[in-house]
Amino acid sequence: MFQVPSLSDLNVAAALPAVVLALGACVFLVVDLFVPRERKHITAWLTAGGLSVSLVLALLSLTDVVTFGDGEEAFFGMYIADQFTDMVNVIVLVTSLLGVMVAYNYLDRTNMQRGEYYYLLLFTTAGVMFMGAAGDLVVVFVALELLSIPLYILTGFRRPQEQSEESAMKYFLLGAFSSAFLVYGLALVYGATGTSNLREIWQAVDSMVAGDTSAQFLLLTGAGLSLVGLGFKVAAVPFHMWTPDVYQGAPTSVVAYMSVAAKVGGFAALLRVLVAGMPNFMLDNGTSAAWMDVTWLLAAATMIVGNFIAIVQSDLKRLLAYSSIAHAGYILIGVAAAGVPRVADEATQAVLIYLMAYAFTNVGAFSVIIAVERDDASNTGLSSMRGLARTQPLLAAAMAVFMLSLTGIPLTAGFVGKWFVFKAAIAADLIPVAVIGVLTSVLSAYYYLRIVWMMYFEDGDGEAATPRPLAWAIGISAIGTLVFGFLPYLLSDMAREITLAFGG
Amino acid sequence: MEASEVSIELYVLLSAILFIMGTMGVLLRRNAILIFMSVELMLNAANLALAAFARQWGNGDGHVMVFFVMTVAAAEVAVGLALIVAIFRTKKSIDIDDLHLFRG
Amino acid sequence: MELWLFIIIGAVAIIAAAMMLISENAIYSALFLILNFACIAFFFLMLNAAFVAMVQIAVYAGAIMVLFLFVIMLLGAERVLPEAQPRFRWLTPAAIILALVFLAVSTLAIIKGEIDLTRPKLEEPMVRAVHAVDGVPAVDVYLDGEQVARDVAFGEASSFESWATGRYDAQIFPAGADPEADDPLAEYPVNLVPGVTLSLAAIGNAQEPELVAVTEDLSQVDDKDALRVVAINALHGRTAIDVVDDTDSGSRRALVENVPYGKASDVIEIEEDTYDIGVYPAGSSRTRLMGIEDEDLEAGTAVLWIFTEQRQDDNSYTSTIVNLETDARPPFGSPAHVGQLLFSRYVLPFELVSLLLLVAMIGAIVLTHERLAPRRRFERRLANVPAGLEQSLPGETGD
Amino acid sequence: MENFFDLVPLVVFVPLVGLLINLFTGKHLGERGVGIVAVGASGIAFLISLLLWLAQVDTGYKPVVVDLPLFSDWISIPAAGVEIPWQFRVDTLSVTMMMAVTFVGTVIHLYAVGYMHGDERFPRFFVYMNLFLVFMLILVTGNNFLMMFVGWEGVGLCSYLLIGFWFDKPGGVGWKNSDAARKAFIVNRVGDFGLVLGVLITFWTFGTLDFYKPDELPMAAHHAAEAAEEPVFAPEIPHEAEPHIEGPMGVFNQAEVWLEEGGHDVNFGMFSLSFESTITVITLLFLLGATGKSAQIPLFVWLPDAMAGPTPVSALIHAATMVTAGVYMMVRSNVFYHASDAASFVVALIGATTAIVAGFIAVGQWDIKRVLAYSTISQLGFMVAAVGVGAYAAAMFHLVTHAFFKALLFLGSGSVIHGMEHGHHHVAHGGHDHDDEFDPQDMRYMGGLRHKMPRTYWTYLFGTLALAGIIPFAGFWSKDEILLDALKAGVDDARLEGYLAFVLLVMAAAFTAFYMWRQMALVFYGKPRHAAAEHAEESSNLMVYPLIVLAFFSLVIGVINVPSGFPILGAIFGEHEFTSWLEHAVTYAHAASFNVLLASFAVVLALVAIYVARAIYNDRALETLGQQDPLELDERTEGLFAVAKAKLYWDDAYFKYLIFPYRRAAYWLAEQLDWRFWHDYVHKTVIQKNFHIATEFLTQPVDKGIIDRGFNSLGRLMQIIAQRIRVIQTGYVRTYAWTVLLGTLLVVFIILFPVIRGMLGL
Repeated sequence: MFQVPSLSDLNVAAALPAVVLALGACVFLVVDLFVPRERKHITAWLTAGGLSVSLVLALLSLTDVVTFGDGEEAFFGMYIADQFTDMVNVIVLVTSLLGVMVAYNYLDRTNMQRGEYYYLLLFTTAGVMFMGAAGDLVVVFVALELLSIPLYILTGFRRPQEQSEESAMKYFLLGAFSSAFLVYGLALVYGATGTSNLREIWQAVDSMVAGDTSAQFLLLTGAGLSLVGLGFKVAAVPFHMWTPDVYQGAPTSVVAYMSVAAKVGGFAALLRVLVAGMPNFMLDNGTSAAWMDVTWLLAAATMIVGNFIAIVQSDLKRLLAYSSIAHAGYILIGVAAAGVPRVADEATQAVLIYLMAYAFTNVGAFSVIIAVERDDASNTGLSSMRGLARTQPLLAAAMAVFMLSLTGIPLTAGFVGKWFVFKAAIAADLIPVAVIGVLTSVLSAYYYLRIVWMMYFEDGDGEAATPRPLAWAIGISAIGTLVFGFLPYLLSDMAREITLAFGG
Repeated sequence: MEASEVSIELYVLLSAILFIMGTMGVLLRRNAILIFMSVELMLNAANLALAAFARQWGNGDGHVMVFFVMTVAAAEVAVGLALIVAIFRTKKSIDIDDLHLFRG
Repeated sequence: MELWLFIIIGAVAIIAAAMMLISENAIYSALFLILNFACIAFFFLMLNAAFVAMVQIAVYAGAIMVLFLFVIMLLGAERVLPEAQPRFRWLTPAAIILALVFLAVSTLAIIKGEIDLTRPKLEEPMVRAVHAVDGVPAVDVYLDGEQVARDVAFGEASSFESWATGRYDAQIFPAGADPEADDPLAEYPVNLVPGVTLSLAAIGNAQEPELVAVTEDLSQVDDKDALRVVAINALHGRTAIDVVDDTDSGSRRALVENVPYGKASDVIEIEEDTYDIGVYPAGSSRTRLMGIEDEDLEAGTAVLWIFTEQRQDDNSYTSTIVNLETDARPPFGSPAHVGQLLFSRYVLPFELVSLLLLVAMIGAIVLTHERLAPRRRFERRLANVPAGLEQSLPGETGD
Repeated sequence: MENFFDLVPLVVFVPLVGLLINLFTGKHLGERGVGIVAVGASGIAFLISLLLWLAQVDTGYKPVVVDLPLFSDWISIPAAGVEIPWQFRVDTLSVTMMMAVTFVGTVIHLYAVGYMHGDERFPRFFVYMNLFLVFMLILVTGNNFLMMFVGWEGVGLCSYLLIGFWFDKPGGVGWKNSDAARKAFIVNRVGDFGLVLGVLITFWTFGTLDFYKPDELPMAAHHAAEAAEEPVFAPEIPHEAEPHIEGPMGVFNQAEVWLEEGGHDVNFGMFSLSFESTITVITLLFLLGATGKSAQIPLFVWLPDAMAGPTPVSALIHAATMVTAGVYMMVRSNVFYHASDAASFVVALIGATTAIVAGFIAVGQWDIKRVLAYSTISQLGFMVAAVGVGAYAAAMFHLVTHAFFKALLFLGSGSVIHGMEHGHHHVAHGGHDHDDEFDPQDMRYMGGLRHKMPRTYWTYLFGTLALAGIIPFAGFWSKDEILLDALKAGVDDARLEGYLAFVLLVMAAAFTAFYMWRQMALVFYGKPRHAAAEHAEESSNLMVYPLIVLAFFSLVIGVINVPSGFPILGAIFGEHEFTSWLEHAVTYAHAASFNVLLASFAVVLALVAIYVARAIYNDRALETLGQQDPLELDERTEGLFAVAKAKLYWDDAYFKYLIFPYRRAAYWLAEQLDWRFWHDYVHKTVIQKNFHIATEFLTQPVDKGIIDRGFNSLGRLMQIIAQRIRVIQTGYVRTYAWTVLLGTLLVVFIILFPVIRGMLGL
């Protein structure tokens, strides 16, 4: 008789942090029904609690203090509980926790304090976590949707404000469009290899490369289309067009979260599919994976376009949107570098280090925007930064740190991330891209430092409000940015064990 | 499972044609609902390819993937239509060319 | 015939899609899309994807498209008025060119992909372990040092595991033994080829256990009332046996004949019914060695009988039948097939999808839920506020 | 923490970026912005040095060679076997230098923001300062002599630019300034010539210029272990370090091997020298370089004149960092110096003589900065002498402590000068007669500033005590170490230079205490002797806080190397921490144990000298002080003082025997040719104008805004490009979808391209 597998067959314990979070979201959803409208901060606290529990579990697992479950594979190889997963979990949970903190007062004062906000955030987070742990294309796809759909909703959360709704609509239509490409890509990969399991794909690719080359067309096209679908999520040029509009229109607390979380998810899945699934996919006995060239071309385009258009922006949120596009480019360098098998591990670690650094910095930067934003979503122009150093010295200092970190000035986390990524790129002989990266980050100083300049050298009102949770979030982000900048080995040690390669 | 008269290639080709027609719909129509329906067409095309490949490889994974794609599509439809309704209430229009508050 | 069908339905699907694209009226578009979906459902059927076809009709064409229609009607948004000045003149030709190029590239990919058309790939071999050795409490079974099953008690079988093709040495150990260090109880070389389904049966007695590999056939029987049976002779006396259908003592029918010790019979198909089964020494119908009475054999299963003996407390042997019944593998593409996959391998995405639907529900509520009017409690309090304070109270901002 | 080592190029690049920012945008940033960028760059460099230090501690002090990505073979002529990679060396020695340079540099940068306030060429100054840091750090981080030489020349250039920074000051001062700059440049050329020659011979001899190859450890660990009296100080270098020597070696290990084997000859084409003699030649040539850069006899004449530059420059370049480059270079080459007794002798002699001579001259100076300049020369003499007697660790130790307290003293003097100028300004505007004679640096116009500038006074006092070598100030520890090592070299190894150095240095130490207290008395005690001193005011906080920081370190930095056997402090701070730290990079670093007798002797001597100074420059003497020193009035010391005042006639001798004959010859020739040509053209145009043209050329882009304009138009260009690109962001979903499709097509096409190409047979 067919039997439903038991929990131990599934090895559920290995996926504990993600499972705890997903279950927590469902429980809070029910609890929230009984929380009166004006006391939704209870839900916020619950959410933060759930995230903390999950974060602690993930950290325990990352530091190998506790090993959950039995072996690395759970749910019949659908979920891979390795160090990579742990690190992705930690990054996204930290982001999420910060996201809850920045939302706490923001929702109150913009009159959108609703319980749904928080558990949608939890569902997104769960989506990212499952993406990072995906051992199967199906999980990649479903988790991607679990990441995206709550984000579509959250983007339109500030209803019936027109900007918010419009950006939600754009995000949704383009998101659905690109995920159709992803589905088609996955279908082609399946068609080429006969399986959706990443490990089996890897094996199939091995024999495919060794044997005849006919299925390569399907696999190549499939990989390309998957790259499109995931490239959309991480806002890589030319799939980036939604980003500025959505970031500008969406509630800032959502942007603070999604600018990082969506990237983490997208890159985690990209690494899983490309680096774990088909690192061995080389044409004509080449030395690098077939998808490497296109990836670094995308990276170069992304860095150039993102940084250039950011120069002429006058809205902070829009500027940071282009900045986040540019950063997607830097991270893509790491992904491209992973196409050379001998640097695959190094590059993977570099990507994660970058994401970790980026998480603190970018959430921090958006938190500062939340602080200066008025209740009617105005005052997010660049000019709102004028004179901030005089009226809000601490806030301005934090913003300066974030801007320096985004530029990649040494002793900030941003530099550490760039350093590792460029190092991996050089190791992978991607020197032109590394050079483009360095040049564009010099270029980026132009607009990041303009903000610092405005805060410190120009006169203005510099109004801002930092209620406690927001102040905490900004403080944590700033400290994180600096600590990782000063002690880069904290990051490199965390990432040292990470490998995506399937053994043998 | 006996060999079929129609080759799998043909199915995949058909699915590619339908997929591209869906793409065209997204590019060319201005009605948000129609764009959305075009996306559904694209997903269906992908499903057809999946089913064809499942047949080709003789395993059920493809069918399961089709199932998931359909379910996800259903979820997307729920959210998407809700969004369309919401935006219609504010703007009284579902012409996506009317959505251009942001640019540049 | 099939090809013609494909061409006709395919043409209909393409035309329906095209009509959907060019219809001015959104309702027509939706209806054409339904037609297209129906065509695709038909293709699913042609591709042996019965379940998916069913869902396609019920969920997609039925539920989802109805929802579309409903929203279109609700909003009265059948048509978007054409612009006086088309904004993107260049878009139409540019998009068509792009699409054609894309089509060309993907056609190339598909054709050059040389999808192997004639030979559906065979599934991976499967193995399971069966314990029929008297006197050994429980066993672990390994293939070349990799564990197939653990702690299989007497008379039980492990579940089937997929295994990579290749030649292996199957070994059984007492439960908990270390395959590196300890000596196996018995060994048997097996060759796993694609499509094969093997049961590794441990037979014999505690002193000299043996391993036997039995090829089973779990695929669906063509006759829907039939099932498949295999028998293994593991009788202590080591005589060859016949297995006889004793149901009607008048017309006894030998099911399998002359199975030597330690061997399995061929796979036979029998009708679904209630049987009495007797085991006799080969060629003889006098001494009934053992038997099972009133055995219900269900269609769509695969049955494995191992005829063995068990030592009693008083050192005598009793004949025993290890009777294992497995569901035949559901036919490709059937609801059962997909269902089994969903609840085993794909249980995680399945759960995720359920979360996703939950999220979609919440989303629909959040996005369409009208804001409540300012709460009454608040208003009541307003009424009690001293006049001067009234302005300073924050009203509900009508954003 | 190994990853940290990869950060070392940043130590150089961060100041470089800082200077580029100031170069390009200095005009717009304003003083505040320029200051933040410059101080920030230097501060970040310091923090990175700190990280490198942490990493060194964490990885067990293993020397590491870091390749500069992309630049790793900057000079590579494979055919000729020339391959000089641009590699950075992180070992305890270079990290020590990095930390000292960047920390003192940061503090001085900060001070300079206050000091240079209101200067019309404020950004240019900080461009130079950061440029100096860049070259100084290249000098100390290089893993080969060529990089060291690049840094060496670079700091020379910066020194030249900064000494003449105020080349356009009115009243002939500017002329003097550019003259001083030229003097420094020319005198240094002589030294550099020696260094270049030494480096060339090194390359000829060894075929490489690398100190050590990557993964190569300083070899003679066992030498060090033998040399150390107590095995406690044996470096913890693992034993496999020794047989590690395979393949090409760096110059130092190669030298060790050849010295061990003996009998090697170096063929110079026409003649050949034994390897040992070659080493002596090399070391002597290096010494010539060091006498130039580190202002030793006979080339020290440029340093006092270099005080024409702004005071922060004097503090950073001409006291704390650049002038110690010669010492660093010799300590880096300790393997060579250890091998050559002859060179060591010369080194010790030159160092000790310089110490006493400069100390003597310092007594007779009236200019507050000149006193300090001669004091610097004298202290550098201590360090060089320490190298000569083989006390490499002690030399480095004194280098570090000296960097702190001499920087402090210079900055303090700057603060005094600032205060005096302020007072003078006040007086001049207060209706008093403008006093053309007045010189804010002349100590005769000062006096009684203790009450006017209390914070400067206290910090200056700290610096004085540290320099005088009073326990527990930093100078005590390092000076004591040098004296002890000199004596030990004399007694234990029976080396003549040990005794000589000891005697001369002790005398020099007494002079030090004397002239420093003379200075204290003249500047801070007594009553104001000029209206300017009366109206002097304490400097701004931006200037005073760095003083306090440096004063703190002048007090405590000595504890990094408490001698063994020293009560209490040894137990608290560990004994010879600094020496054992250096031992991982400096093969022949060793430490001597504490000698109560010697230490007390030195301290008592210093105290006596201070007492004598106090007695001579008591309040009464100060009150009646005119244009003459009490020593000048006393007939017993009159002659000596005159000699000191005349700088031992050293400059005169130079003038008389070197420059004058040269000029005579030139004049003669010129007169023969064309008197006008010489005077008008050569002198005015060639020399004076050249200097102006040179600095104008270097800085015009900044001052005239040429770079700025270029940068602006670049910015505009980028904006125009950006405006063009942003058009694609139409705001319409359909065009977005179109780009997605276009992108998809591109991605698929690119990813398929290799296969398609293969298919089409391209």
